[in-house]
Amino acid sequence: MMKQATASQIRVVTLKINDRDVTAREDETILQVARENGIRIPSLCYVEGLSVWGACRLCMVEFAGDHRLVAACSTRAAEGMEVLTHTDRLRRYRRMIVELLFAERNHVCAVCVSNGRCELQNLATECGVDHVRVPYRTAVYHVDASHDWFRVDHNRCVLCTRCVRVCDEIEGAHTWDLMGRGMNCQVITDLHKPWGESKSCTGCGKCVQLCPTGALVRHGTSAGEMERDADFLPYLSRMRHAE
Amino acid sequence: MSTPRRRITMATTWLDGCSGCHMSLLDIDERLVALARDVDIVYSPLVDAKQLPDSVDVGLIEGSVSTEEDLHKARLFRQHCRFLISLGDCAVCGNVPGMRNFFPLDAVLDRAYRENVQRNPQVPTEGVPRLLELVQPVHGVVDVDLFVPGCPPPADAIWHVLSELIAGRTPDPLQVTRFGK
Amino acid sequence: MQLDELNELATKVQQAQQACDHVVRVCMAASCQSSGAAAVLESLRSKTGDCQHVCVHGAGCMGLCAAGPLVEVSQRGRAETVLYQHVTADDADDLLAHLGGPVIQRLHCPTDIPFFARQQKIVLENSGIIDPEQIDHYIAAEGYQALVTALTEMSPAEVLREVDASGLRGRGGGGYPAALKWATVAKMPGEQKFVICNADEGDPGAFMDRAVLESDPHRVIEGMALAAYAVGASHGFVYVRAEYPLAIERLTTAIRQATKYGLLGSNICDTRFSFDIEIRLGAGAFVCGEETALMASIEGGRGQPRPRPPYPAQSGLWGYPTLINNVETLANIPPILRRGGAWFATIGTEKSKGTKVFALAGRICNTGLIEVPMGITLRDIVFTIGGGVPDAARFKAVQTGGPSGGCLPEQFLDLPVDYDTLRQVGSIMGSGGMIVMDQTSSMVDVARYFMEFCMDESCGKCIPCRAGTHQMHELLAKIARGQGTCRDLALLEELCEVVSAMSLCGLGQTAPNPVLSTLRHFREEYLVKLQDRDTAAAPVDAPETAS
Amino acid sequence: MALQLAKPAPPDDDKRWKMIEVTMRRNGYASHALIETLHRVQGLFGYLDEPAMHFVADSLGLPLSKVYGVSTFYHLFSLKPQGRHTCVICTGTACYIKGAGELIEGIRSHYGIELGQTTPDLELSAIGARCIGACGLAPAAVVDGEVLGKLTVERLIAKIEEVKRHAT
Repeated sequence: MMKQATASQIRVVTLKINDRDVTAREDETILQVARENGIRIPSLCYVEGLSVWGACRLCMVEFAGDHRLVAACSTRAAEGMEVLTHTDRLRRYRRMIVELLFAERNHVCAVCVSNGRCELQNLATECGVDHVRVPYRTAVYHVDASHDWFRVDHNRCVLCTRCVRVCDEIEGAHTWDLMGRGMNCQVITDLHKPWGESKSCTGCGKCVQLCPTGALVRHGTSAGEMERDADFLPYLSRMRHAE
Repeated sequence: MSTPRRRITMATTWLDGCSGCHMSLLDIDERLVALARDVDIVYSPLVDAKQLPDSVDVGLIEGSVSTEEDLHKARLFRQHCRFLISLGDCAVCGNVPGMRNFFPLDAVLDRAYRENVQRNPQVPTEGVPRLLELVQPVHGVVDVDLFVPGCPPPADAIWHVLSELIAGRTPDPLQVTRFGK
Repeated sequence: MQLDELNELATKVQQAQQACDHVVRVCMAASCQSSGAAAVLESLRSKTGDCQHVCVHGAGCMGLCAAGPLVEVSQRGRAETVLYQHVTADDADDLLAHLGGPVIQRLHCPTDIPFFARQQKIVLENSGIIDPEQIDHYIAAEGYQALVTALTEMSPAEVLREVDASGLRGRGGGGYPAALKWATVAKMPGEQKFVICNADEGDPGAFMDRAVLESDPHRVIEGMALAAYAVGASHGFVYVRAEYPLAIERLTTAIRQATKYGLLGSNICDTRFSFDIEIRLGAGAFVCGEETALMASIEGGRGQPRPRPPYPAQSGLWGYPTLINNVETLANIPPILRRGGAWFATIGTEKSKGTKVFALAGRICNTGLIEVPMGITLRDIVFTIGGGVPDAARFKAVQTGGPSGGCLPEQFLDLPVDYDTLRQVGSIMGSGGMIVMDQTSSMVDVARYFMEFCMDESCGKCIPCRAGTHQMHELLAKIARGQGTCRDLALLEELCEVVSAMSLCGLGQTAPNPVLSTLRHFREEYLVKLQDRDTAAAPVDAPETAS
Repeated sequence: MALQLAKPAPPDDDKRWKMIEVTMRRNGYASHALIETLHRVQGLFGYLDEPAMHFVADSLGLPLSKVYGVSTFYHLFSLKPQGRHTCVICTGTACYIKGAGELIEGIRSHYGIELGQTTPDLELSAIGARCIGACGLAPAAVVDGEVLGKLTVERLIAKIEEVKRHAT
């Protein structure tokens, strides 16, 4: 989460998003301002209450003047900014990014516990992905069901690192992290050991509640049955970061 | 209906799929009657005609391309259909049949025909088409003009797509269906 | 140490050096070492022993790696020197016997050839001449003059003004004006600031920074100290590849010597300025050349970039304002301060000042390290200095900028080498690797090679780079095998656009460049490999159903 | 109030752990000393095994997953024991243009290993390097620390066989 200035220093700025005049505190990001004003910008790794990761690149927006692209999650609002959120170019790029995600691992919706409640699935619809043009990469990842209550299916992971961040920043356990690099990246628990053997995991389940896809789920859920509830996050985040 | 229409010819086929998409097509229920007013189904597992005519207006393909026969059929449909539709997730993205891609073909065949068979285990070579090394969505082997995802696409979605086409408009299937729906 | 002490020491060392009748320098840079330079030096040393007339010492890179091991011999009172090539330990007797006598023809390497004559040395002015392991040698060559003068006679703002006047732009690839970066850090409030020297030279085919660190490490230390003084930093890091053990060793020695002389440490020259330098080793990750990834690595984490802004100048290492410059940029600083920014600005072109060090390699006669003024043509570099393509083969392309750059065909050889011109034709200056290719190289395969590199080095954080480089590599491999289609090519071009526009950091943003430049200049090579090049399908329209 | 964690004991009484502790102590057991420490472990033991990562994590007060994440991010760190002999093949651009691919193919056909792999008898590890900076000598390789330039497959194999013979 971006550091917030103290109340006395905060200035208010006006900017345009899609030709609409909006006001914002200057310590707010474009994505936050857009959300406050009901302007939807697609995003995947961003979660209000966790640090900005800036990796999914779906929230990229365009400046009207110089056509420069910036990530809305990590760029602050500034006076006189003119932001466009859905230019033809951005639509095309976002569509390709979602396609790349679908091709990267095994995202077969029909047999997924998150079918119907999946953020990746929704992004496909939102970004106009009705098929995937790039070839599917057919790498096999394992499913770790060793935990008493939860299961991780790496085949469905999009590496958004929400689990890593919530575990580190809110729960304070830092059980999760990323290993490897490039296409070999994977989320891990402890020294890449079965989740059920983890001594650092408190079993709080925050990671499961925040997972956007069917990668982190509760045991006993079948296709389409996995429901999540991340309402706890704004409150806990506020408590964590209170002075 | 203000102007009389030329009757549209339509062909359907299923490749590697569960036929659920065809069942969903039949599930448009009484709208089948309306469909029959504008459309001639000239070739389909649902009708008697077993010869794909030279020129068909709309082709619907269900299922993924998993065998040599699937590949042949997909190419045939592309050749003879002016407008080709991938119907359902198997055709659009490989879906469940495509999940065998995560294993080598030999391992898949062994699993199906040797490991789980008690008597005279052998991989069949006659009377069945040979499996391709990799299962592909239809657009992996031929150009496709419209994609209708869903497992299966809901009857309403199929009706939407067909009625829009009949009306001469290009439908937007993502308004009515999505992957896995 | 004060200025007069420094001058005194310099004079003393110069006199001692002049006491020798003959000085024999053996190139001890990595390339000559791998051809056996250490044995040559050892043999010469053992044969001269305590002899007062002959000084034998190791020196840094002499440039013409193709002819190594190189040995240079000079005689007191004579300006010209004699260079010997392909020297072996067995040649030591012969070499010593001929000191002051006739040149040994069988070993002679003429230095009036364009390879040497066309170069202009600023960064490499001491390279191959001084012993990099002796601080006295550097001081005798006017080393640390700039630092001591600046600390005792100039304000930080005045130092900054000289750098501004020089027009120096970052040599790491981007070409961002150095003074602008410095000024931003200088303006940031706060006591704690850092200076980082980026020595994580990762381009395959580039070894300029290594040569500078191995040949003249004090120059980099002096540059860092001057930068620290200008921006108000008190702590510095050199982030260097662990693959460069010799550079690390020499830099460690240099830091120890400078600290001993009071040129690093607390209250340097009895001023309030304190500055120390730590070395941090990379561990094999190209992406750590990216500023924010490099800082993450210094902080002990995975070298993954983060979004900018905030820029390192505002919020860098551990959140403090941080100046990051690469080796060659910092190596330019001492001469700029010593001779003035205006002097530096007379060299090069209007927008690209000074010189650039290039590593010449590939299908070229004179492989090695060169330093040329900006604005020189590619043809001069490849054919005049580089000696052209060997084995009567035909020149096909020159690749600059490594995996972030592009391949330029013959028609662009007469363009001047500067940041902006190279960018206009689809390549970049980059850090200075220059690889020449002849007709035996397939450009599709070259593009595939660089894409494989980017794929392997992608940190995996952002999706466009992680998955995009993989998909582009698969498509390039497919086309190279002759199995690609027109559709594959179109998809490849679309991916290039998305990955360069949407990636988080420079690695991803520039990864498509080798593909784009080869598509632009060698498109035919892609087209002939396509399966369906003659039968590209016509687009299909929606059926006319309404009457 | 910072909770003081107990100082962890080394995995065994190998003297090299003392040297690793020296590295950590010199850096004040700061979390940013992780990479320096892993370099030290890799240098002394040749690879990073689980007890080592555990020890480093506990000593520096770092989460296990972070140590594993860093260990697997950087190519110079290895989690498996290396062979008695190493052959580093340069895959930089100059070497690639001049035939590094043939050297790799030669290693593959002769020893049955790819770059990054070790023979089952732990005799030889083949490693790829992104430019060892000997571009003037392309194609180049480093066998047990010795740089060899202008190589052919035959010369490379001969050299490897030579160092293997000398060791026994």
